[in-house]
Amino acid sequence: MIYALCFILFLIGLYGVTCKKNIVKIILGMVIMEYAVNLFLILSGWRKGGQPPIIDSQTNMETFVSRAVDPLPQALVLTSIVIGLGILSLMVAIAIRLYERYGTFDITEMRRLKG
Amino acid sequence: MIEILVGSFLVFMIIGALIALETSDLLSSVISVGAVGAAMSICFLLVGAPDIAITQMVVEILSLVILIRATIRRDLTTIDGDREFFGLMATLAMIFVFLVLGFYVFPELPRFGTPSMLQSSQSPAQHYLRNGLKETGAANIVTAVILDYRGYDTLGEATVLFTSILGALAILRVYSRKKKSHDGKK
Amino acid sequence: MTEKNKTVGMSLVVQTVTRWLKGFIFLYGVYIVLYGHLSPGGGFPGGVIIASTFVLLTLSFGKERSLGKLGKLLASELDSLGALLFLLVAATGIVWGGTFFSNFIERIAPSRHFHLFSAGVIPLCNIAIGMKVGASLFMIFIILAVIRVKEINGRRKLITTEKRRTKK
Amino acid sequence: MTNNIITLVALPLGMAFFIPMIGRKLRWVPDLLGNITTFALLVLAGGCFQQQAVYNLGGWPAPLGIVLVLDGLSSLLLLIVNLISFMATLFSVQYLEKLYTSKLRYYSLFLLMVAGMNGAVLTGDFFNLFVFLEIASIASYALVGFGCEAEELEASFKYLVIGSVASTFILFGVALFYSQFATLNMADIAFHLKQSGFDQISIVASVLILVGFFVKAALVPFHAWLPDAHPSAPAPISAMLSGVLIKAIGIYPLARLAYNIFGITPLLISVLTSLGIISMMIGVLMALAQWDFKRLLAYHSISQMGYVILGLGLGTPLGILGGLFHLFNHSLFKSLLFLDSGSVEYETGTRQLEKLGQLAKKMPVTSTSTLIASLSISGIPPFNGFWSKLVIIMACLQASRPGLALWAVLGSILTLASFSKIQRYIFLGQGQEFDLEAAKQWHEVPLLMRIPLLVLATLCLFGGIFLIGGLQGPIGSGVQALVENSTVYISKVLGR
Repeated sequence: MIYALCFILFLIGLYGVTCKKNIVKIILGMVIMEYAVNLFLILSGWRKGGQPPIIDSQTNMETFVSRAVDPLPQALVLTSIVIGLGILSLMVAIAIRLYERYGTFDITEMRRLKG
Repeated sequence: MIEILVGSFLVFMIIGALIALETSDLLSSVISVGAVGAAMSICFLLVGAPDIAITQMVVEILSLVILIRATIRRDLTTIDGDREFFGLMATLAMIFVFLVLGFYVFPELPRFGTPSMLQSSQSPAQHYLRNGLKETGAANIVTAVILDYRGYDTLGEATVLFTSILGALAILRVYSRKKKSHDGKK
Repeated sequence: MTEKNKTVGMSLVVQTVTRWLKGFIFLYGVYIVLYGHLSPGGGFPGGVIIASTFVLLTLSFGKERSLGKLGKLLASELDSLGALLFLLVAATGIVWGGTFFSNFIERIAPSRHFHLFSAGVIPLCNIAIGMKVGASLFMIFIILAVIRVKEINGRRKLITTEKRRTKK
Repeated sequence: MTNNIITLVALPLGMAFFIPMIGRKLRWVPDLLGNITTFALLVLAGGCFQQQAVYNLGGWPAPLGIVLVLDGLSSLLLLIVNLISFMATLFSVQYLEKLYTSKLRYYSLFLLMVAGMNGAVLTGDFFNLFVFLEIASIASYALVGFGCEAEELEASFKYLVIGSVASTFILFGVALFYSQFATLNMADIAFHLKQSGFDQISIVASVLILVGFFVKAALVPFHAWLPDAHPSAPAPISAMLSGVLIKAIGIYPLARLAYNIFGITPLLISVLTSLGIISMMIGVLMALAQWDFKRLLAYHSISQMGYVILGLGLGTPLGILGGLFHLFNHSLFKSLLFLDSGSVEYETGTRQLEKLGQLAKKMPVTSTSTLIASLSISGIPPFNGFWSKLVIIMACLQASRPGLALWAVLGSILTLASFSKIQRYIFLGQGQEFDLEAAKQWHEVPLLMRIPLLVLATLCLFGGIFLIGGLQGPIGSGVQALVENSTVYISKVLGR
């Protein structure tokens, strides 16, 4: 059920990317898609009654291993957040430049290229 | 308990995402994406991922600042609505296919709260939890994974950031061509 | 750039709060970087927090103030330097540990757990990443949101997107 | 030996970080460092050719850490990538000097793209594949928009949006695989798939990943970005994009996944062959209608990728041999053609066929090399394109699919037609808007730009010899890597 909600969020992002005219909204759709995938990864690593995968000097290793959540998806999501930030900044840079050229954020008015 | 909390945050996120995409005011749509991100950050905190929660929060703030300063301030005229009819239909058909795929798949996924790492005691994640401190010396297992077991990924990640910033610098430079050599392509 | 009776940035309240907070935020970022292997955090979020200190300075005081502290050129050099340092740490693993990215310090001399100087190369990597991320995100903020150099009638012109406010 | 593998990724990364630090002061440094780096990479890749190795990063055994896998297929791809990138950097020196600014960012992005491709080709880990794919893609998005003209930015934005949606699909597929098998290692996933068979999640995950790579490889229903993106970039970058990028992050992962990870099935065979035929025909038909030199070439890239996928999708050793050999040949002649278009643009300042003419006398090297590449791409003997197309057609016949063979021949004829248009308008005759006055100042390009043209043309002329030995020859080890079933791949990587 919870995964299905993640998937719906992903589809909303996809809808934003493919259907919207405004460049800013396309960027936001992209961001939402990435959120959905990140959230899915993290949620898939959660375990019932889980605790963060961080040890301190009082931790009992036995209970830690039997209770900590999956650390690997968290590492992946950290990487993917950064990649998302990189794509976002490049997109904003191109959007600014396109705005300077065309004076608008409307993508349907930038149809010099066909195909 | 946490299922219900996470589920309600997810519903909130879906509503926020819809508002962000459908509202005609760009500033409020950016801010509602910010709200979606903040809700996601709280979700991360709930499911035991404080590292990611911190990162998500700060990245969120920075990207909102960039988005607002760089795009919204230039143009607040509202361009709204969808692209042409055909594209919309194609997309809706695609989304429908994905929905069908989704409902075909999601009952099959492991139940929420039973991560796949529990399937076998040999899985890498179990190994990290059990031996991470011993093998790498880092008490934060996520850091151990990021910088030791999968350090190569992190090198890639740093490179992605470097690349995109170099790309943005390249895209935004003033003089891009030495002379107007090529004429307009129609 | 600025005329005498004008100042850039936000209101006095924001400026005062920023003056109080900037050191704490910066220190918090450094803490997050240094204790990444012991507590939640690490090079990346720490770097973003460090960058956001400068972003806050820029937003509330205008760009002269923050660029005086961390210039664009210097940020770019730090960006490259951080990335190179990270690569260097990884490559040193070949020499001492046999493979790329081997945690050679931890292999040679296992450290005391839960201690600041533990976990071998991980803190070093965190510092390099923090430096790289901090510098590069500040740079991306500057180039995307603050400075734009435009060509107008064949001459370069600096365009800022800063709000100006009259001083009373 | 084994440390050479990581050097293939680490050296371009290090140089890409280093160039912006010192290139600001000394203007000749980026040129020099860029060329030295790509040359060193070519030497290293040559040393790795036909070698087998598994490299555990950080010393962690396979499912725990990330593993790099060098086998026949990846070493072939490495050789292609680094050969073309050396040629492209050699060509860039003078080309950039005349047309573009900001060399240091150009070279840095170029090296990052090369590093991304090398990393993506070498890796044996799904998430790492995604990361390096993103490095190569982001560098290419930026390089497509490098000229900052309106059309280029638009093409770049389109490419960026479509490309990152595809990447997100791939990431989602990887996430589904992780939620199913708790591992990211490709061989480990192949092992689990073999043991438990495909259940619904694996099917959806593999569909998502395959769709993502179809977009990256620009097969026809997913090709919308390519005809805009490839012509918009500077010519050496177009050569890289068409010549190697779509192969290294599109075709190569597809082949690897289809054969070594998922295991080839009749359904996958029919999907791949039909995609191949559609791309082949639609690409070449669209190319016939183009009047922009580079745009025409870009459509031909789609068409030729159709041939490669057709060969790879047949599932027989002969078909794979044809596909891989055509991939190798395509990278030679298509990058040669794009470099030629670059030198035409360098001299004349335009790439519209109507405005050009009579270059055969004025630019002998360029026109000869274009002729060779055109004949090669159209499949005229004895050039290399002929041999690979012959092998693909023979493989179609051998697999008793004569219909496919017929389509392949037809596509080849149409290719010849569209390239005779190029010869007719640019080199031998002249276009309607040809301006005699402007043409008087056109002459041959400088020496440094001629060298790559000559080298690639020579390789096109004699490329057929790489086929000698067939399945035992130089290309054969790549075929070997694919046809051996996934058990061999798994035992090579995981040792079980």
